[in-house]
Order: sequence, then structure tokens, then C-alpha cells
Amino acid sequence: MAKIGVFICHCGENISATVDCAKVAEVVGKYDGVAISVDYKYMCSDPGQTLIKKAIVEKGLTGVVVASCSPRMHEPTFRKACAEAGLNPYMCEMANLREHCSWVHEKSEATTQKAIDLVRTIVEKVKHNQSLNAIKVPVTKTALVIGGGIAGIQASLDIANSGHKVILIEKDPSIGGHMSQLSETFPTLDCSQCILTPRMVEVAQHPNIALYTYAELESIDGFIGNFKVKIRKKAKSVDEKICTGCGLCTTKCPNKKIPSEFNEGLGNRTAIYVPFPQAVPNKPVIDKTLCTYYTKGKCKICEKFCPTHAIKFDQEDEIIEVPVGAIVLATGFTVKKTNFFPEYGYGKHPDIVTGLQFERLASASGPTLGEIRRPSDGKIPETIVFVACAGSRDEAKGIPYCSKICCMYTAKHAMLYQHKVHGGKSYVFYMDIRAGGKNYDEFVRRAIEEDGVNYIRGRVSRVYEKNGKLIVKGADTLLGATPVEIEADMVVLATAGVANEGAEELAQKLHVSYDPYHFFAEAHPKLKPVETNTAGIFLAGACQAPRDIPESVAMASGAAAKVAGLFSQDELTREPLIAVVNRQAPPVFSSCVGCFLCMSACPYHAIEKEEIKNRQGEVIKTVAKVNPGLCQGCGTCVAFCRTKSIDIQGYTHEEVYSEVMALLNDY
Amino acid sequence: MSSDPHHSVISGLGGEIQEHTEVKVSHCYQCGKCSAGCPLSDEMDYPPSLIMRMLQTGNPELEEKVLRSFSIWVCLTCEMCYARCPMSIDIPKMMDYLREKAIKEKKTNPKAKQIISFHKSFLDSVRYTGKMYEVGFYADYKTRTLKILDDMMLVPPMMKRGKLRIIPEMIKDRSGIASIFRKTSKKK
Amino acid sequence: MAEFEPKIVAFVCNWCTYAGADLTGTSRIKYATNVRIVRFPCTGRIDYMLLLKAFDEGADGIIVSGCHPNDCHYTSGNFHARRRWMTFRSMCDFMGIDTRRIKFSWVSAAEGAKWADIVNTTVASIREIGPYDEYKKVAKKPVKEENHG
Amino acid sequence: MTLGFYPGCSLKGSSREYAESVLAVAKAFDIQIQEIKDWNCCGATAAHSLNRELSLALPARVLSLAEKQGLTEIVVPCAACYGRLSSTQYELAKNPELKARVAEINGIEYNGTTTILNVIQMLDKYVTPKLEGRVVKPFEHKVACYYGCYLVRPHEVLNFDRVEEPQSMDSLMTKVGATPIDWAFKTECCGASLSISRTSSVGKLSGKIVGDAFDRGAEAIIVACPMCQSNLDMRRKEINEYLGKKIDIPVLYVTQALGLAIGLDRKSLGLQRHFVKVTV
Repeated sequence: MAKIGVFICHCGENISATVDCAKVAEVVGKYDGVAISVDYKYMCSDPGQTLIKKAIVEKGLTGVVVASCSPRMHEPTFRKACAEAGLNPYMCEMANLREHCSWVHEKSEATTQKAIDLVRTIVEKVKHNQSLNAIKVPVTKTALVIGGGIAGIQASLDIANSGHKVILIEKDPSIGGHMSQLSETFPTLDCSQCILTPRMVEVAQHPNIALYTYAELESIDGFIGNFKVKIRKKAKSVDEKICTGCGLCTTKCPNKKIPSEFNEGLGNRTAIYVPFPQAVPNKPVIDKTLCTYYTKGKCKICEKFCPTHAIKFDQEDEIIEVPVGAIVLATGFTVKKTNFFPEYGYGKHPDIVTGLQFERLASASGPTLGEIRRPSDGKIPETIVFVACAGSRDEAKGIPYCSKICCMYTAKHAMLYQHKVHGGKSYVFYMDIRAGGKNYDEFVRRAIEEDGVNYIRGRVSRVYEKNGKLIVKGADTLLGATPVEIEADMVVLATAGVANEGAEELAQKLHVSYDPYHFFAEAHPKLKPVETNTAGIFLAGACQAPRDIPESVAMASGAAAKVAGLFSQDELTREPLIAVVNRQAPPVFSSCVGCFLCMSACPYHAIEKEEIKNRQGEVIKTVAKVNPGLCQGCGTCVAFCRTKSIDIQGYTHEEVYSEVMALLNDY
Repeated sequence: MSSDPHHSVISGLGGEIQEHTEVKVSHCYQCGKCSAGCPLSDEMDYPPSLIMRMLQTGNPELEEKVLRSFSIWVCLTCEMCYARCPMSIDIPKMMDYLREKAIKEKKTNPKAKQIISFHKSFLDSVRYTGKMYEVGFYADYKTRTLKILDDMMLVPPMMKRGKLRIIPEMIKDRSGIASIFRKTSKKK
Repeated sequence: MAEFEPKIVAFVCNWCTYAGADLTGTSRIKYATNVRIVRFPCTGRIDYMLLLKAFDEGADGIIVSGCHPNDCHYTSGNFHARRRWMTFRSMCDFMGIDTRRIKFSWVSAAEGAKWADIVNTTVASIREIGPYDEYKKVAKKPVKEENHG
Repeated sequence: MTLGFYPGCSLKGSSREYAESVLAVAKAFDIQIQEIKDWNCCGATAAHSLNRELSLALPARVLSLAEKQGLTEIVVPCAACYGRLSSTQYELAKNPELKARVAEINGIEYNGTTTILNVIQMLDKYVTPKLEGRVVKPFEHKVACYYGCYLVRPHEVLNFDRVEEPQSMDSLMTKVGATPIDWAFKTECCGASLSISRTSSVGKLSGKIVGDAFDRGAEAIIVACPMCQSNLDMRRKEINEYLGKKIDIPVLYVTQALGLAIGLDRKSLGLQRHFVKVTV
């Protein structure tokens, strides 16, 4: 005979404001098998948990139902409490009275009735629950970090320094990411490369870090502590072991007019190239899509000149498979290009550039060696206009969010321009200045007060070229929205920060959730900012949302701490919510008839064939068997099984059918 | 019912506009892109974004100023503001509503007399002939505004080029058109 | 006479729709009280005999909701569910079960408002169709008189 | 194939040459044109400025008549009429209550099934595919294609070309031998409905358009709207006053330029009716 304890939580007033908790407790208390039914202000509090524990001991409860918030919130809390009182934790279930009832309905009898129904349903489920034991699995103490920007670099170094192995993969030929493209950094104006490159070198030299550049994630299998990842090392066509990085090949390559990605198209590179002088590793790769030999079948000039014969045209992509225990996603973001803006000329005017392009123009290592010169004719712009919120906070363009970093970098750009071009005139069109952060607002004020940047509150409606000038049409909303027209020599758009192309596919590959804009989703917006919904996969940097450098670094260190914490254990416990195939006494052995539809349904290849043999060793029957190490508990096999021989613990047929029946039948 | 497009969080005229046109005044975040792109904002007493702001306040005095503004009449309905609005606010539709209301409540801006006369003469022509009969319409407009001499220079060359039709082409179904005008002008 | 209050059971997956419904709560979006949620690990787990069981037990309508295609926490469970639903629907048609009473949808963990919308529109449409008395009679469930209006 | 034709008021009066050229081109390419019988004015800016219901009822009547006449596709050369007809169809499709109300006002059945083409769409659909070999006198001039407002805005209603820097007319002009220039005022408003009631504003707005086209070397401005044409052509005096110089580049309808290229008679295209002498 079941003895179920039901504990109704008020959650302060979150539940009791719309649900009559006392009534719920009273009605449920009369149900068969309910030994105790009480309500209390805060079940998750210490006294609340003590209440449950005491009842388990005193009443000899066989099951517990806590009717409070979502199980996604507090299921572990209450199961732990039950276990402490000697009850199998899987005999404890929650009825979701807060998120699914009190918060979404007005106070009414119907709301209380719904609460009663929900509790009754779970009571019936618990009656059919079985004691389960957690599964223990070993942990592979190697982390995979995807993305070699500042976030990936920081995460790799932190994990490696805590004594664990790291594999860092980067899709480009060099690590460094967007930070390596920046000129100076706000709010201190220290040179970006000067602070970044030492870290890049440290990554390359760290004994615990294996660095694979020009490499991408191919596929992933497994689960927390036990992932198996396949990495595609794209063919560099250069033997890294032999290449000395002398760079002769890059000077000889005849294909010299390829727009440089590193310089955001403002400079050129060759087909065999090192993205930038401080690249790590500082060895070239051949861009197969543009190399004359690969596209036309003739050339091989680099091979001829290479003093160490490191060029290998026949090199092919290599796929390596490695076991890892945790993954840090640090794939970063990108910015909208100027062609995204019809009203600013679809990107056809060379002197309308993105903020990232302006970084290259302002950078000492950039195409103009740090002098602000406009791309069309190399003239120094006497008047320059910066347009903030270019694409951001623009619902009509599908980007309603604030890109967060633009206010600060635009102030920096205007400041750098004023420092470099004496007597130059700069204007910033903005909507709001969002400069929350240590010394951030002071920085913006400095741009206005000390460097004389003209801030105009209003959005630019249009930019067009006339007689070699760019006509910028805006309005000053602080002057009654008076139209403002500026004849500029150059326009810089602070274009929206957006998720990388392919972010969605990567998220799907990893089973990580993402938001409508394809930024990866954290597990909880406040309390689990670096975790994802998939255990063992963590987030760092701007792949989660536009972030500045300090935030990316902080997040990376946070993710690294999570990984180190995970790696501090030798074994992990896993929820036993997995599928099992029934076993019965001979001569039936199992109701499984061996059709193996389940095998074809299982996405994890967790179902095997088991041969049941007699004493002579002859096979009597072949039935399905679930490998508990691989099963993730989706239950797809259960719905496929024609003989109902396979069931999933925690969601068994008995449990869910009793739920449905209880739900629809008032006692 | 937060998803009801007609339900407004703003009271007063802004709420009324949303109720009738689904244009949500509260969605404007005052970026000023409409005022920046409006071809005639320099001739307006309040540029479009300022009109939006005045409506957002729910202040009856400011709402009165909106209805009595010249802006709503000088607006060309060229749709540029709407095309570029980051919040896709249909300002031209709102302007239509404000014009209709200003007329109904006899609050039209005195500077807009000619523009309104033009519209009225135009519709009168349509009411009686089913079409916009240009000669009759010009004559009517000129009597309304007493701007007899304006554009008279255009008449001889237009005649010469066959651009003015002296006899109106009347619609056959005159009662049908008259009925449309009658039914749509009924006070609701 | 009181308005007909349909009984609707929602079969949802833990990762997307259950979490989405949690978000509806966190966002305090109000919706009709008629729907009761049963949680599953994945829509792939949902055996369609269960849906028939719900009708057997007196449900007037059913919602099945999981992750969007390609977003399944288990890679492909929702695809299996979708395929199964296609065959199940024609079977329902054949058996004379009113498929308008079964709503199949995708609601992600980020779509709290969408969940409220689905609940409200389903409740409204089932209310319009009326109580599922035909099934209740076959299943020998009591048919409430006041439901006829 | 019979194509319905809604000329609208301007094409019957001050912009006769537009109608003449549309019909001449249609004839040259064997397009059967049938005018909607007993059509009425679309109401133009006046109607939607003063009376919303009227602004929907008038165009709806026109569309009903087309349906009644069995015309599934109509061409509306006047951009303003095209905008009003399309907006009405869009609004009524979105709002069944309003649709019922308008049907009640008009007393005629309205389904909203008519396909509405602007003049560029008509040319692209029925003329461009047959253009090969027909261009006998290539229109070898630098032209500024001017789209104005109602041909492209609002995009959600019209779904024609792109809103900023549209291209359809330019590509059409290229096909008849012209060289379209890249300029800044393709979709800026000419002043349209204020033409008579506030001539000074029109002088300014149209002046900016003509000025930019001229500065960038255009020899002619190509339009597809009678209001744009009359403002840029008939208001040239005010335009020149605003600009402080005399600019005499002509303003041609797209159908006139195309007609010239395929060798149609200048008079059949109504070129003699322009204020600014058509020298191209």
C-alpha cells in the first residue's frame, strides 16, 4: 500500500495568490494512498525541507509529491532532501503549480481545480514509480575549446593551467579572432595586439594545449564526461613540421589581389598566406578556393621557391577522433557588412565603412599604417560621421536587440580620429549612449568634452554620394527633430553584431539551444550564464550575445572554472532515466520478439542485440538490450516497440498512463 | 489580451489612433529617422517624430496642438518615413487618421486652407462626375481659395497641348457613386 | 448557461515545450485554465495509444508539442514524432476520430508567448467544436448534460 | 490574352500622352487592352486624407468592375492609382470586416482576386521577352530613371522592386539602349499632391530631383507616373526658379522612351504634348 506525502508550497505568494493552497492540500489529502497532505509557505526553505524529511521518517512514506515550482527549478533540491531522509530520490516528483498554473491564471476556482488536478496526476504517477539508482560514468579529463578568439584563448589557458589537457580548434589559419583586428581598446586605449599576442604565443607553447588551426568540428557523440568528437583538419597544403615560416612563398605568389579577411577587405593578401604578421601559428596555408594551381591546374610557384620543400599540394583534409569530457564553445560573432543597408547605399560607396573596417584603418598594422585615410582615394577625411545603431535596435531589419559594444567603440573611433586628424570634424549620430561599465561613461564624456566630438541625437535616414562628398541626412531630436545634413568625407557605420554564419548548424550538431538570432542560449539567464542546456558544454564570449573583451574574458574564465570543477571528479553520476528491455523467466526470457525497430530508431546507437543461449551454448532467442552508457533517455524506442517490451525509467507506460487517467478523472 | 493589435497601452489620442488604425504610438523610440528622411519636415511645425512624442505624452494640450498642426496637412504621404522606420510604424496611416479627425472636429490649421480646399474640390469633382474632371476641379478650387490668378499661365499651353478636356467624361453610374459618397460620409 | 469548458491534455517534451511553458509562467502571460500538461522526455517518446487513451478518459482535445525541427535535444525524436503523427492522422480519419481535436505544434524554450497563444487558440477552437460526446459515448464515459448549449 | 486597363483620371486629361504611349506600345506587341467599363476615380490622396472609408470604397468599386468584366489582370499605369488600388486590395484581404463593409457601401460584389500590374511589371511580363530584334532606334541617351513614391512604397503592400535604389526601370532602359545613371533621388518625393495647393514646396522638391539628374549628366528623366511627370515637366518654371538656372532636360514616360526605341511615331507617343521640348 502506497503512502504518499503531498507538500503544497505557497512560494511566498507566488502560488497562494491565485491558488487556494489549503484547499488543494485538503482535497488531495482525501485521496487513496495519501498519508499526509500539507501546505507551507516555502517548501524549498530549510524548515520546508525538514517538514518533508520528518514526514518521510515519521509516516514511513513510500513516495513524495512536492507541488511548487517547475521541476526544472527545484527537482534536484527535493530529491536530495528525500534521499537524506532515506527515501529513494526517484520516488519524489514535483507538480508544477507555479509556472504552469498560478503565474498564468487569474485567481479563480478553475485555477485551484487545475492545481488539484495537477497534484492528483503526479500522486498517481508516484504510486507507480520505482526506486532507481544513479548511473556512474568515468570522466575524460580533456577539454575541447571551439574558437580561438580572446574567449577561447582565455578558456584554454585557464583550463590548461589548472592541470588539464585542452584541445583548441580554430577555423581560421590563426588564432586571435576579432580582438587581433582591433586598434586600441576602450576605455584605456591600450593597443589590442600588444595585450593579445603574448597570450596567443602562450597558447601555442603551453604543454597542456594542443592547438589545431584551420580545423572545424565535424561531429560529436556521447555525453558529459564522455564525448567523442571528430575534428576536420582542413588541408593547409603546407607541411607545418617542415615549414619554417620564412614567408618567401607569400611574396612569390602571383595571386596578389585577394581581399584580406583580416583587413576586412581594405587590403589584399595572396593565395598562400599568413593572415597577419603576428599570426599563431606563423605558418602559411594555401586558400584552395582561390589558388591558381587548384583552380586552373597550373602555377606551383610557391613550391618552386620554398627552401624547405614544405608545400604539399596533395595534402588532404584529415579527420581525427578524440575523446573529451567537456566542451567550451567560444565561436564568437560577426558584424553586418555595409551591404546590409539599403538606405546607406547597399555597400557600394567605398568610403562608407563598418566599425571593424575603421579598426583596421586606425590600426598601426593596418593597410594605412594607422593613418585615417578613406578607402576610395586615400585622402584624410576632414569631416567624418559615425552612425551608431546601424542595424541594431531595428526591428524592421530583424535585429531588435542592442549590440552593446557599439556605443563604446564608436566613442573610441571618434576619439582616435580626433587624436590622429588635427582640425578634423567628427559627428556621432546616436539614439542612446549605453556606457554601463567601469570607466565607460567617463570615456564617452571625454570624447565629447575633451576631444570635441559632436554628438547628435538622431538616427541617419540616408547617406548618398554627391560630388565626391557623402551627404548624411539626419535629424537632431534634441532640437525638435530639426533636419541635419552633413557633407562628410567618410562615414563609419557601427553595424550590428550578429551570430556567425553557421552558428545554427553548430548548435544543432551539439544539441545546444539558441535564441531566434542564433546566439547560443545559456542554461539560465542569471544563475547559469556559462552553462548550456546540454550538460558538459559551456559558453564563453560573444557566441552567446554581443560582448566586449572584459566580459568575454570573464565568461571564459567562468567556463574554465566549470570545466575544472567537472574534471575534479573521477566519476560522474547520471540520471538513471534510460530505456530498459524487460526480462522474464524462461522460457520467455523477454517479451521482445527481436524485430529491432528500436535499433533503427535510436539516435545514439545504444541498442544492441543480445543472444540468449541455453546451457549447450545454442542461441535460443535474440533480443534487444540497451547499453546504459550510451542511452540518453529520449524514449523514441519506447514508442516504436510493438510489443511494449522496452520502457523508459521515470516515464514508464504504467506511470504515464496512470497520469493521463488521473488527469481526466476526478475522484 | 496583450496580443490584440487594437489594445493600447497609451490613453488619449494615441490610444484612439491605435484603436482605429493599429498604429502603435508607444512603439516609437524617438530615433528621428522619419524626421531625417521626410522631404518636407523643414516646412512642418512639428516633424513626424515630434508628433509621435507629443502623442506619447497623452497630454490633451499637446494632442490639441497635433490636431491643429500644419504638419498633418503638409505631409505628402510619400511613405518614406514608414519605409525606413526601424519599428515599422505606419506614420502615413496615422496622418490620414489625424487629418480626418481634424476636419471632423473643425480644428484644421489655418495655413492648410488651400491644401484642404484642393482635397475637397477634388472629391467634389469625383462625387459629381465619378472622375476627377480637371477643368471643373480647377475652377472649383479657385473659387474656394480665391487664387484665381495662380497657374492661369498654364492654361493656354495646356489647351494647346490637348491636356485640358473641356467637356467632362461623366460616369454612367452616377447614382452608384453618389451612394458611395453618401454612405461613407455618414456620421458614425 | 455556463460556457463549455473543454478538457484538454497537452503532451509535451521536457526540453522545449515544457521549458517554453515555464517561460510563459516566468513572463506572467495569462492563458486559459483548460489545459493540463503531461511531461515526456521527448515527443519521440509519445506513443499514440496514449492520445487515444486520453480520449477514452474523456478529453475533448489534445495538444502534442515539442522542439522545432532540427532543435530536438535528442537529435531526431521530434522527426519520428512528426512522421508518426502523419500516419496516425490518417488512421484517425479512417476510424472517425476528429483530427481537429488534436493540435500538433512546435514550441521552443524561448517561445513563452507562443505557448499561451497555442493554448488559447486550441481552447477556443475546441470550445467551438464542442464536447467530444461521440467518443465519450463509445468509451462509456458520462456525457454531461450542461455541456450542450 | 486580354489585359484590363485602368487609365485613371490624369491619363484622360493632363497626361493623355501617357495613355497614348501605353496603348501604342501595347499595340506594337499585340497585347489586347480592354478598358474597365465605367470606371471611377481611385480617390487619390484627397480621399485617404479626408475619408478612409471612401478611400477604400472607390478603388474597390474599380476592382469589382474588373472582376465583373472577367478581367483577371489589369495594368494601372498611373503610379498613384496603382498604389491606391493595391493598398485597397491589401487592406481588404487583411480585414474581412472591412471587406464586408466596403461591399455594402458599394453594393457590388468584391473578391479581391484581380492581379494589379504597374506599367513596369506589364512591360517586363509582356514586352521584354519579345524585345529582341525590335529595338530599331536604340535610345542611346544617359537617362535618370525616376521611380517616385507609389511605385515602390509601401513595400509590404506592393512587393515590387526594392525600396531604396530600385532597379527595374533601369534594367528595362538598358534593354532599349539607354545608359541609366546612378543618382540620388530615384525615390524622393516630387511633391505630388501639393502641386497646385502648395506650388512652392513642389518647386523645391522637384527642383532637387531635376537638379541632381542634370548634375550627374542625365539627358532625360524617365518616369512611370503622371503626377511625377507633370510636376517635373509642367512645373519646370518653378523648378528653374528654385535652382536658379535653366535646365531643359525632358521628362519622358517609360513607354515613350521604349516606343521611340522600337521606332514608333513620335506623335503616336504624344511627345508633342510635353512642356519641356523632347529633344532626345
